[in-house]
Amino acid sequence: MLKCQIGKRLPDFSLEVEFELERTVHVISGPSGAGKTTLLECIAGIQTPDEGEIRLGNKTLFSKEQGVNVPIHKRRIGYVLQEYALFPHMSVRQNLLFARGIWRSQKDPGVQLLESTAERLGILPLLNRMPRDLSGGEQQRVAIGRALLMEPELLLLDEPFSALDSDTVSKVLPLVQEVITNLNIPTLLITHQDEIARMFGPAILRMERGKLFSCKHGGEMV
Amino acid sequence: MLKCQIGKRLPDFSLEVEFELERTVHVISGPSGAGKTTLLECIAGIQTPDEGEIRLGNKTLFSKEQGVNVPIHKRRIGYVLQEYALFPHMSVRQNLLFARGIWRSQKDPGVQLLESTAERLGILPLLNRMPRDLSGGEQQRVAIGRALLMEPELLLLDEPFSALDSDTVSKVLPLVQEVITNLNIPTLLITHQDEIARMFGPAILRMERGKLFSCKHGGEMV
Amino acid sequence: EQQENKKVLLMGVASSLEPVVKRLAWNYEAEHRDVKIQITSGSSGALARQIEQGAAFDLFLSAGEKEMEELVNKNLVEQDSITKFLSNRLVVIVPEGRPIIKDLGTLKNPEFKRIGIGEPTTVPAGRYAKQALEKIGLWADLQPKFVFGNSVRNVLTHVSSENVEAGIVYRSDAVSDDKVHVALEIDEKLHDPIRYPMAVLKDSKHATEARDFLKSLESPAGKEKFAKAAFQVQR
Amino acid sequence: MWTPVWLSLQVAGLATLIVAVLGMLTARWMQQTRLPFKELLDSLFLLPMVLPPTITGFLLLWFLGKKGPVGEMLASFGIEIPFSFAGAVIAAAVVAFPLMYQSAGAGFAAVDRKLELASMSLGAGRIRTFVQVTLPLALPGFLSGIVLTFARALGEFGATLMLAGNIPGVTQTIPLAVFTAVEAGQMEEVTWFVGIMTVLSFVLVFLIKRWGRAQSAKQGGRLRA
Amino acid sequence: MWTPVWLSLQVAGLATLIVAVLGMLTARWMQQTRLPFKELLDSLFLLPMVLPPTITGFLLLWFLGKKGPVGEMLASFGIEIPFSFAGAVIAAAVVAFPLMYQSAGAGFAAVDRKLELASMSLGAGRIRTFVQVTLPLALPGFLSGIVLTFARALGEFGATLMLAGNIPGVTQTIPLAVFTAVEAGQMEEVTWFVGIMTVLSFVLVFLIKRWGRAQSAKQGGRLRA
Ligand SMILES: Nc1ncnc2c1ncn2[C@@H]1O[C@H](COP(=O)(O)OP(=O)(O)OP(=O)(O)O)[C@@H](O)[C@H]1O
Ligand SMILES: Nc1ncnc2c1ncn2[C@@H]1O[C@H](COP(=O)(O)OP(=O)(O)OP(=O)(O)O)[C@@H](O)[C@H]1O
Ligand code: MOO
Ligand SMILES: [Mg+2]
Ligand SMILES: [Mg+2]
Repeated sequence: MLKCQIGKRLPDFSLEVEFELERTVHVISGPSGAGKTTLLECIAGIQTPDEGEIRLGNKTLFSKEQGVNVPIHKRRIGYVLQEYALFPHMSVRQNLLFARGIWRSQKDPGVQLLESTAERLGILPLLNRMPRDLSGGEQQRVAIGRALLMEPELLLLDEPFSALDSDTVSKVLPLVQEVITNLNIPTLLITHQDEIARMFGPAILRMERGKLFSCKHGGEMV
Repeated sequence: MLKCQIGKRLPDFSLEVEFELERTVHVISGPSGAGKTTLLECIAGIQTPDEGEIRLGNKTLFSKEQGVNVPIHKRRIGYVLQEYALFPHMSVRQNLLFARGIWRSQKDPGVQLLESTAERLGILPLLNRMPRDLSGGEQQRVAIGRALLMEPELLLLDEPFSALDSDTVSKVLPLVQEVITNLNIPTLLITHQDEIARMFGPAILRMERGKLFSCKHGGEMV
Repeated sequence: EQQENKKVLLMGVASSLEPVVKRLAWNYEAEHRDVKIQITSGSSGALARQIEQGAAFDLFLSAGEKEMEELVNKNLVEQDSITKFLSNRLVVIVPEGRPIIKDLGTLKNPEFKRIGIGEPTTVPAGRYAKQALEKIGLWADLQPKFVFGNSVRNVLTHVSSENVEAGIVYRSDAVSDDKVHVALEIDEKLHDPIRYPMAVLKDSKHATEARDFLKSLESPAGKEKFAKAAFQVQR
Repeated sequence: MWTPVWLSLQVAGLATLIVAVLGMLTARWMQQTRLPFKELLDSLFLLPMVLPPTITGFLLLWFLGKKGPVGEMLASFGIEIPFSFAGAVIAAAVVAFPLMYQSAGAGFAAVDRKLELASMSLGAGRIRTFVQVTLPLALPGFLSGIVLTFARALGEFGATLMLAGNIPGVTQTIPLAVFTAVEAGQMEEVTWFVGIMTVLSFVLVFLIKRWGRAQSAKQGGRLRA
Repeated sequence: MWTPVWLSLQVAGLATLIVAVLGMLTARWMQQTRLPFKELLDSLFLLPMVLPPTITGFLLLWFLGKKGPVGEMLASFGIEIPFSFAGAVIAAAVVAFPLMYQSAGAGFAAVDRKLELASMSLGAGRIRTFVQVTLPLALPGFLSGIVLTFARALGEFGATLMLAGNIPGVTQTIPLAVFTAVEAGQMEEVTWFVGIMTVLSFVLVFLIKRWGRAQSAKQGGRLRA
């Protein structure tokens, strides 16, 4: 589904990856500063690779050779940023609603979906709060909800559970997995928490100084 | 060393805690939105409790009754905020230097300490970068370094390893523990990662809806 | 260089007098090395107001008797220094190349879209124009066309830049600018006589020099210059 | 008596309307374009801010006057700007433009780029992102720009005097009316103008401040204690 | 010929100096104080921005004039403000003050409170926090305030005319000199002023912009691509 072969210069090393993903969740881990966030930003269209190609399904998102660079909003990629990026001038409800497209009314079936999603993320009582009045973990859950509600064709999650305790994770995770399987969304997930990585399958991708390796849990390369 | 008995109204519940800590590390965990950050902010002086008393050693930091409220900068508390709060207009070096007091020169012995600290945190090559050009985990390590370098009388760490992979944690953690033991600093650490909690001892404090409970690892209350 | 020990004479000069007085002042400075003359020009009304409020002028050369009288009443003027040896005529001017007109009524014609006159409350030339137009019953008809200048020279500029089609100024002004010419001389009987009272002010710190300068204006050489500039001089 | 007040409000209102839209669009365009002489153009837009208004007024008069490069053309269509109501509006607008341009620019620059990118990655196109994310976040800059513009337009004197003259009922705004009345020593009239304008301005400023505070309070803040 | 230019720079420079310091201090004080009539005071400080400068000038003249409440007192010390150089500086300063006050206020408000608290928790007292954290972060607001102030002071016309009059060499700044020259139709003089001021202003704006950009580039940014 996702095919990615890109290069990008970073201050200390170069990001150089080449991989192909089928419709499943793939976990990326690796040391701090390895280039994980940079990779997701390239796929989302927030950064531009120096060379290579990115294809999602039969759409070319980026191609240096063909001069293609699909604008961010046409990529339909749900992206939970490492720093959440909630809209500070919108309530939690408006942040979530934003993902449902333009000028959605209360009658939109999405509204019901919104409430059930909020319910399962444990943020239903916070719908009318502003983002700055939330705790760290609460903000993170709103960011997850927002990405899920847009029903994306690809999901990019950058340490989406880093601010959550294990109890909360065990409530939020099933929802994420459910959306992924129900909608068949290929997913890239950055995490450094082994328990979480394990829940998404046997193999992980490991990034080190801009290079991606396939490996089993425990760290030995495949 | 730290004695804390405070109350503060939050939107959905009240923070009500009473505890006394001896010179050791105490880990606080608990669900998202339980009031952990609020507690640390009250101790640091960033938020003001509605009632109660906070004492550190033989200094009263806050007392509703006696009308005492020591200003933040006189509390000598090293605080790693959940959102880092690095100074965006200063380089990494300047951020770290800031913790060493006013107008420090290159001859200050602290400068050497600064470089060795940065070395051990793996941020030595980043000293001349600006905070916004760092990855998430790199920013977090700068924030840790900054709090350690001020040689505080109390250390408050709000999920200080949340953005770090386990390899990096295993490099950073010994440094933190070393500073704590060498300088005898009482420490409060918020984390939801069990492995980390375990490394700091057998017991943890658990916070739920504003109340603090003592408990063993695994969750059963003591 | 030696400005320190020079006596500075500050004078408020009605704008219509300014070009000639400026030249005479240069001459005077050339002959009196210890005197420096600074000229503030504007409408006589505005100058009178500044003097009332305490501006430190040594001399006031007014284009209207009313303005001088106001200052006399407030006891700001050395009364014995007042001299009135100049007068002027009121004229209608048009940009160069435009036809002359036969009477003031012609100004009602649509080709005169805008007419410049002095602001009657502060500019004596405007006051005289208003008196004349009121006397022959044209004021109300022409009012929508008026663009009020802040001094009579301002009116002249409006006409010479062709941003208005006609203006009412003094003959001396009309003569000084070759982008305009006189289209009509206004009958003197229609307005108060145009006289220029000049005087030394009470607050002057250099009254002797000020009086001396006034005398030089009134000297034959001075009068000659004024006459050349189309003022009427009482010999 | 009320004529200059009413006229002033009309002139300042119209000028603000024009400048608010133009200033915003220009600022946005300048933020995104990659022209070769961008910095020069930027300085040009800011010029009327530093140039004394009497000079701006003179340049406008020369430009739009009957013999000026643009004025001659306009005159052939029967449009005459100098000494007209339009002239007063143009003078006020030109003098106030840089304030809006600069404030709007600062407003746009203050918007966290990450939020705009987040918006786009949620499927919002350029326009929707602009309207729902950029614009509201840049609002403080806009509002202060609009206030500055209106204030500047309301008080415009030098350029108006030059370009539009001092014609009661047509171009004689309050600053000009006060100038004339003070010069003529008509003190009751001056007192009246000063009184009404002081009250009006005070109320205006007060309301704007109130509203601005209400706006910014909405975004809340963890540390409001 | 150069006198008005030189005078203008002196007046505007002095006024900017005074206003920059006063405006900054006042804005900070207002941000932190908890006065009962704070909003009214705030509106008062902003008043000269909305008030037509001719009115401001008239009020100043009345206030500082020989028979005014303050002027009388000053006169007894032999100090006379109206129609003096000091008067020109005061007129420019009063008219420009709200711009600095507002910009500095916006600058302070834009500083993330969390960073100030972080600074204090690192042991930096109020003053060190202010100098090393608040001030540099509020810098963009200050700079634009100083630019606005200088620009406004340089172009001040209405209030100067009222309070300081139009006296060559003493209070006749460029805006007044241009006004006088235009009214008198002295076109060579006008052309000269317009030329020199246009060049001067342009260079000024250009340099300021350059410097501002260099400043803001320093903070870098992850998304600069
Ligand atoms: N704007 C920038 N300017 C300079 N260097 C940058 C910039 N953005 C990222 N980098 C560097 O690129 C490298 C990769 O950064 P990236 O954010 O992709 O790391 P990461 O793998 O997500 O790390 P973490 O786990 O800490 O979030 C890091 O060394 C970082 O310092
Ligand atoms: N400024 C505020 N306004 C309203 N509610 C607030 C504000 N700050 C915090 N809260 C609420 O107070 C509660 C406690 O917040 P706090 O940040 O202390 O939680 P936390 O335990 O640190 O959670 P997390 O693990 O998610 O960071 C939360 O329910 C939060 O929504
Ligand atoms: O005082 Mo004048 O000379 O009529 O402008
Ligand atoms: Mg990252
Ligand atoms: Mg928290």
